[in-house]
Amino acid sequence: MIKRKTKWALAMRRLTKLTLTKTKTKLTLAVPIAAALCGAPALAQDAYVVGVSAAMTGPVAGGYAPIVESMKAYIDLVNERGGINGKPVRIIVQDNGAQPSKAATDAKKLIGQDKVIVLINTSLSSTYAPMVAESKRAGVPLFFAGGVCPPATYPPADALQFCSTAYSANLDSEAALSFIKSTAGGPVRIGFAGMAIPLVRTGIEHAEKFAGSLGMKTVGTQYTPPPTPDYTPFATKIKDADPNWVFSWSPWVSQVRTFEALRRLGWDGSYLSWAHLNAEEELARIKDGKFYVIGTNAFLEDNLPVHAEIRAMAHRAGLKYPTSYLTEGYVAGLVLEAALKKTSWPPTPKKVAAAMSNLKVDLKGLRGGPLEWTKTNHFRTAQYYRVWHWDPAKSAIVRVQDWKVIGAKR
Amino acid sequence: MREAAEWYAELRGKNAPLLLAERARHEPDSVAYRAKHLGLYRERTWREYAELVAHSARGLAELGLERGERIAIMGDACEEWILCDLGAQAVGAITYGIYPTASAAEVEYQMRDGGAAIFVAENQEYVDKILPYADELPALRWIVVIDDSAMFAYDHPKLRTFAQLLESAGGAGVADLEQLGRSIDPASGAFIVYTSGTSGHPKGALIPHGTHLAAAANMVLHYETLAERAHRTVAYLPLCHIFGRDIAVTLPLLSKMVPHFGESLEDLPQTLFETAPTVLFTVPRYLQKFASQVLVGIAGTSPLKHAAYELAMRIGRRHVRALWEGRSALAPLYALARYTVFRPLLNKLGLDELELLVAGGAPLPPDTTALWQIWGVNAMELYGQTETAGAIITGQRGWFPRPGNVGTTPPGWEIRLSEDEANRGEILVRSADLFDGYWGNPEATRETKGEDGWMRTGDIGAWVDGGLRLVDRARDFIVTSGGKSLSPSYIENLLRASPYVAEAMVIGHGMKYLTALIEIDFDAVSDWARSRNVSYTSFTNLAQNPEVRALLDKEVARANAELARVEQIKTFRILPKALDPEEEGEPVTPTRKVKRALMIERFRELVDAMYDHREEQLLAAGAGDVIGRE
Amino acid sequence: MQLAVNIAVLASIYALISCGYVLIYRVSRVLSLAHGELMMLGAYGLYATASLFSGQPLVAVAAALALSLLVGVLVYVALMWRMTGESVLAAVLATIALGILLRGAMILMFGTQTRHPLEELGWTNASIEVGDDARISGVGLALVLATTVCYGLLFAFLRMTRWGIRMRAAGQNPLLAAQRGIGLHVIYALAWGLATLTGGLAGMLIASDAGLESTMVVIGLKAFPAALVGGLDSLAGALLGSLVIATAEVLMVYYVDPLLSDVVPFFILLAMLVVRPWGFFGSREELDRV
Amino acid sequence: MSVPRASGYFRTRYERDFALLDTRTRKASLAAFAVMLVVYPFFAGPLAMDLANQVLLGAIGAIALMLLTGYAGQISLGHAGLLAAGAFATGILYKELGAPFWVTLPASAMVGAALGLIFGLPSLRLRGLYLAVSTLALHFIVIYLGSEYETKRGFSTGILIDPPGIGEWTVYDPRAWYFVLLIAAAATVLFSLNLLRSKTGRAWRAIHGREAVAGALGISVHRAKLTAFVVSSVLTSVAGCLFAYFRGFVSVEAFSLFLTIQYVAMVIIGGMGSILGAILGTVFVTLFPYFIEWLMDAFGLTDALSSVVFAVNYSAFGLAMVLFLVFEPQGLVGIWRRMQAWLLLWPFKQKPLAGAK
Repeated sequence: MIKRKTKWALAMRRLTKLTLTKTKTKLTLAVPIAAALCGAPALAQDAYVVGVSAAMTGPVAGGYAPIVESMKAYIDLVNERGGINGKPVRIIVQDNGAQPSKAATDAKKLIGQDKVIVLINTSLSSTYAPMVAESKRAGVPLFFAGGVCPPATYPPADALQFCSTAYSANLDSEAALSFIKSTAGGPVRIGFAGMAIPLVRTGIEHAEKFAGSLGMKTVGTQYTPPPTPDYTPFATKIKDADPNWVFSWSPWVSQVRTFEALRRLGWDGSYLSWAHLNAEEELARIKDGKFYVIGTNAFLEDNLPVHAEIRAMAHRAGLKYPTSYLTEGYVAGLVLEAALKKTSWPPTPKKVAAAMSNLKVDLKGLRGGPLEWTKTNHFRTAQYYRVWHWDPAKSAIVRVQDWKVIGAKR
Repeated sequence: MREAAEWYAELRGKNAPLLLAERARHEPDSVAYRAKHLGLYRERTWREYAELVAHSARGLAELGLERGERIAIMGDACEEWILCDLGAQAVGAITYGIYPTASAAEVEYQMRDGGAAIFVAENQEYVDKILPYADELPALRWIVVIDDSAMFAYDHPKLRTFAQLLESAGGAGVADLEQLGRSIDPASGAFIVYTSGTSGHPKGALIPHGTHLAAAANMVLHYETLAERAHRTVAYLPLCHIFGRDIAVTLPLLSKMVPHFGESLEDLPQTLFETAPTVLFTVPRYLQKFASQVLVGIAGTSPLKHAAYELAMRIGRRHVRALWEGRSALAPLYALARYTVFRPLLNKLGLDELELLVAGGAPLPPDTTALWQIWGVNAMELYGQTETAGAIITGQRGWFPRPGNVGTTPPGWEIRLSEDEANRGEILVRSADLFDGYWGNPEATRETKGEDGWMRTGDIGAWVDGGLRLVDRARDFIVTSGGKSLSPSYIENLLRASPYVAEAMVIGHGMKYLTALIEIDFDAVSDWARSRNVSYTSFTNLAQNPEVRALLDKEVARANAELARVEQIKTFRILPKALDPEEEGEPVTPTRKVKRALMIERFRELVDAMYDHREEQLLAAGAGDVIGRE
Repeated sequence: MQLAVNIAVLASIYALISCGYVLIYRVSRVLSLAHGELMMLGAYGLYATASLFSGQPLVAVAAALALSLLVGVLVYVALMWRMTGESVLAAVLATIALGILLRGAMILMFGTQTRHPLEELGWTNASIEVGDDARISGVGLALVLATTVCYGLLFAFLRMTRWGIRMRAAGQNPLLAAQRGIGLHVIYALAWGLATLTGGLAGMLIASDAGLESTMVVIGLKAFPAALVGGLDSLAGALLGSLVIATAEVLMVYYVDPLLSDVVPFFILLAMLVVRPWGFFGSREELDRV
Repeated sequence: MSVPRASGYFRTRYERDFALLDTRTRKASLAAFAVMLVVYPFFAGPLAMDLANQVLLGAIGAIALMLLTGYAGQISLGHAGLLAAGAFATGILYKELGAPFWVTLPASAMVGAALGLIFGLPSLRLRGLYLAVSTLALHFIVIYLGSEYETKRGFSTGILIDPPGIGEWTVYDPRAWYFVLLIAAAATVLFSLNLLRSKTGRAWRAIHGREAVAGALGISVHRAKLTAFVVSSVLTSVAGCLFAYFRGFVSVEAFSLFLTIQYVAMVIIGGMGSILGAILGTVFVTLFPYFIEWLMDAFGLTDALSSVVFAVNYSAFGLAMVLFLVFEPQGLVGIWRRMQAWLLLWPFKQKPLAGAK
């Protein structure tokens, strides 16, 4: 009797083993669906889980994907060095393709399913609203890393929104116009150009006002619709207004094509535009001495020690982007690392928000000074600007203005 | 259930109009029947039914119809047919139906024979059949047309519409009907049913009121469920036939069965589908037709479905065989087959809720019965005659009886097999409720009814396993030149079991071997042809197609396999045209029974071609014309 | 003066794009909403051939044009051929779907970075003076010339060559044309080929002027009102329509509000649809056939 | 006259002809489906919940478009514009007047009705492509107005809207939204089905078939067309309003032309002339990108192709549309009907008693 029983048990065991190995392949396929649909309870949290919704792909990805890749590569380095407070950081990236609806879904999924402790947005400003809405509902801090900083991060800041991005519509205009005033050295007839999207229009309207306060004469403002086959008609109007300076704060394509159209129409004034990720490349392509870019991130040309680190990191991570594109993401990585370091284990969204509300991050020279967040200021207390242009004589990119600080305490 | 004899006696003292009036008084608001009109099933309660009949009676009376006069009704089964019929009965007239498929000559014969004063036509088609003779028939006073939608160009002094007739009646109610009913002598003739003999002119059997009710009651006693539960049935058999009248008129009066009339006979499949009858009385032809359509449909279905059907059939065959043998059947397995395959299959026909399916009027091939039983339909056979006045002589009963016999007699009825030398085995019936006599034909009456109270049926029977088996019509035996006496109907039924065969007639009387004339089932064969890309242009063209010939070769070989050598069909011919009872001189009765002699005469060339007469001619020449040829 | 030059350049762009709409619509009664994508494909084709045949810019341009023609024919053979007989909506939707597919495929292949095919070819976009106070870019001039040449050739082709006449015949009465032995599928394929060729050329020139990135497709849609205002089945109409739209746009930018330049073409289109739905030169009875 | 799907259902009144559910099987399966819908949120995770909500919301818009295009035969490419109109009406009223949802919802519907009238006017003169183009033009105009508002009022990153609520109770939990949207979608389905059974619905089908014949039959073609546009637009605007509340924001970027294409794709892929088609199409189009991502995940391609997920998705969507148009012009509902017919005809391939007499 006993003998038979053991035999039977053995057979059963063999049988279960067999079925197990057979179903294994199916299981691996089935588990993700089940998890996706039923939201299987997240595994016991063993890491700082960070959720990113970014324009990783799609028409505008060129301006955002490098930031996320670079930030991820930096966090990978952090994890290799032993993580933060002894725990690894897990970054979950959702691609929103710059679509608001997708961003909303991402946020829901990241908060509800992945139980992230902080949300990161690196995408077009149109994706902000849905993510802000979700972050508010769930009380999870939202960190803008790479997109434009929304007004809610300026003082008095929203408790949950933070921003480390280089640009900010109003401060940028002020810095740019100050530069123009100091460089022009005479009366300035200024023209403005930008893409006809709400964000840019708000920025430029601020610049128009600020120009007046600096005593400049605004001769014209020109908005071009996002897809435009020919910029010449728009440039013609600017040219006919006869400015000696033009300031453009827009997506790169709009800035550079307005400039090129102006040049082709025979305009020979100076043109200042915002230094996007690809600014360094583009300066070298355009090679125009009166084409200036203003920005807050150091250029590779500045050749800081940290640049070597970035290069090494890019090499290790096998990033496809030119190294000059990676600065912004590296900064975001530094900020994230600092914020999580101040968050004790086990982490909660609340702890992260608290940590971020009182943060000072050394940016290793990538910006003019440290990034500092306070209870009421989630942008930074001081913003530093540099200006570059292509020097035809030297046949190289040359810095024309070193870090100039503008306080952002208002 | 009360004593049979008692109930019979009670009914003998009544008549249908009276019974209707009583029913209308007892349950005025229950549904008596439903008739489809412009897509809707119009429900008629017993009260409405009785009132309509009362209207009809008064309308007919206003047309001058008197007690004892005859009225003829021609048309497919429909609501108005019954209203006319019962209305006429209520005024004491004798009604008779004429087969909707009858030829003009037959119509004329029956009109003269019956001497109807009023001819009721269902629609313009039947008016056309009577109009040419309308002025030559001395007795005919009125022609009433039910559906006058195509009558706009008709202008004849004798024409009336049924609607006018009802209108003129206004105000008649249940009480009037009851009064009329009470004034009728239950022993007087209620209606005549013309029997479509396979030889000679049809004879009209006169059936009295009470007799009919008492006779039909034996069906209610035999099929108990009719009185136990409410049932839906479909009335579509010709009402001029006693069986059709039973189903549409008499049995509903005596039981809880509710008949449904379709919009037209052509829509029968749809009527069945929509009403899903729980009880269906039918004639074998329909069952065979439906079954063959199903088989053709299954043959052309997708492989997976076909495999499922085949599997279910295997289970089903074992199941019914076990049922017949009284063994425990493969119940769970069969239930699975039934719910996954057979029920959906029957559902397409509207037959999935059937509790009782009874075929009568002609022999049903056992294979066909078996097939329906496998599909889960409680199919069985009954045996009756016009002369039994609406009663059945025998009928199978119970749950899935084994096919092959026509069952046992209902309570109060007796049968025995004749032991006379001349017609040994002839079935004789005795009951108090037999027909009165043939209309104007006392000789024939005497010959059938006999003097000992036992009525001759003309059918040869035998007892098998406690049930009656019909062997053949008395004079229909084939004696081959080899002296073998064979029953052609057995062989014909085997042939008819094929879905592709509509009609088969075996020949061989005085011949060395048996041959057959076969009419193909046009629908089934044309479906088959289409599925095999066999092109054809007409019936004749299809019948002559070599591939069709090959198909039937196989079917005949299949039947032969079940026969003894002498019984086998040596060769056969396919009829080049469809048999049409409506055509003058066709060798087929309105009920599609084959008239043998006429058939052989009509297709003489085909028959001759099947027999090599050289040998006989040689022998005849050798012997000289000593005997003389019949 | 500069305004006139601007109008000429913009009108040329619209005209060069919209003649593709007209060609396809005229022959097969289908509106191709994949035209913007096919245009962009032409531009990427140039970028690809430019890097392939570096140093031989003319060869690269010729190869890119041939490629465009081939793509157009392929689109018909692989997809639109199957849509014959389907409803107009289905056919239009098929082109939309094709557009989506192509756009995705192009992003897959070329990424989202801005490309500069002109530099790849080794040419620069010089600025040329016109008259006293106006200038035109080299590419702009090329655009005007290309449009002129294209329309000239197309007019000549449709009026004088055997295939051109067949094409018109197929457009006017496909049934009769087929009965006269004209191979409709060949004609349709040819129409798609030519339409993609002109569209591709437009794409190449625009990309040379402005760089190439995946947002270019929208420009295809902007030329759409031009084709419709002129009359969807008339080349002359497309020319006139482009001129009207371009003039309205340029004047709007200069004198009123640049923000309106995106909407104005559609206002003109709506006005046209209300007043004269078949456009300037379109045939009136066509309306019922769609 | 429709024929019931199973035997034993005879009609004694003509009203039965228009019954939405005829057989017991259908009633039972619908009840089972309803139960599934009700218990779904208690088993679904956050992503699945959000997807379900998206589908429900999308279904309202898709049904609206189906009424217009699939039944009345009027092609519209202005669907995103109409959604935007509803959403902006809600957003503006909320921001400017702080209007609660029971004000914004009817207001959106009214804006939709007005726009429907305007969108419908060209249809009186135009047909087919020209009509499509005119509605496209209107799309641009609505979007232009929306972006003007956003800019002028400084809501450059979109208008934020608080969750709607009655008294203390606010709807922001996905599960609450699920039931709200489920009720809205079910109401839309019922409303549409009933409308289609009515004189209006029959008039639409008639003008879809052939306008001249419909006119000859005494149908006011103009009125039928305008009603179609108005009804469709009202439903769409209401969907837009719900979108605004559900997503908690309104911005022009959310209503691109691609959204219109997605809706048209829902209608086409689902199958023209079928409410069920609209729903199936919505499910397909909404879940398709997630399915593709999941597929890439399952094959371990996500890392390799991470930078091109969008492009792969985009191409796959285009490809799916092309395949549907070429190989299954009847759409998903065609497949569904074939499956249903396969089952309904079981064990036959065709109706067996066609020729029985």
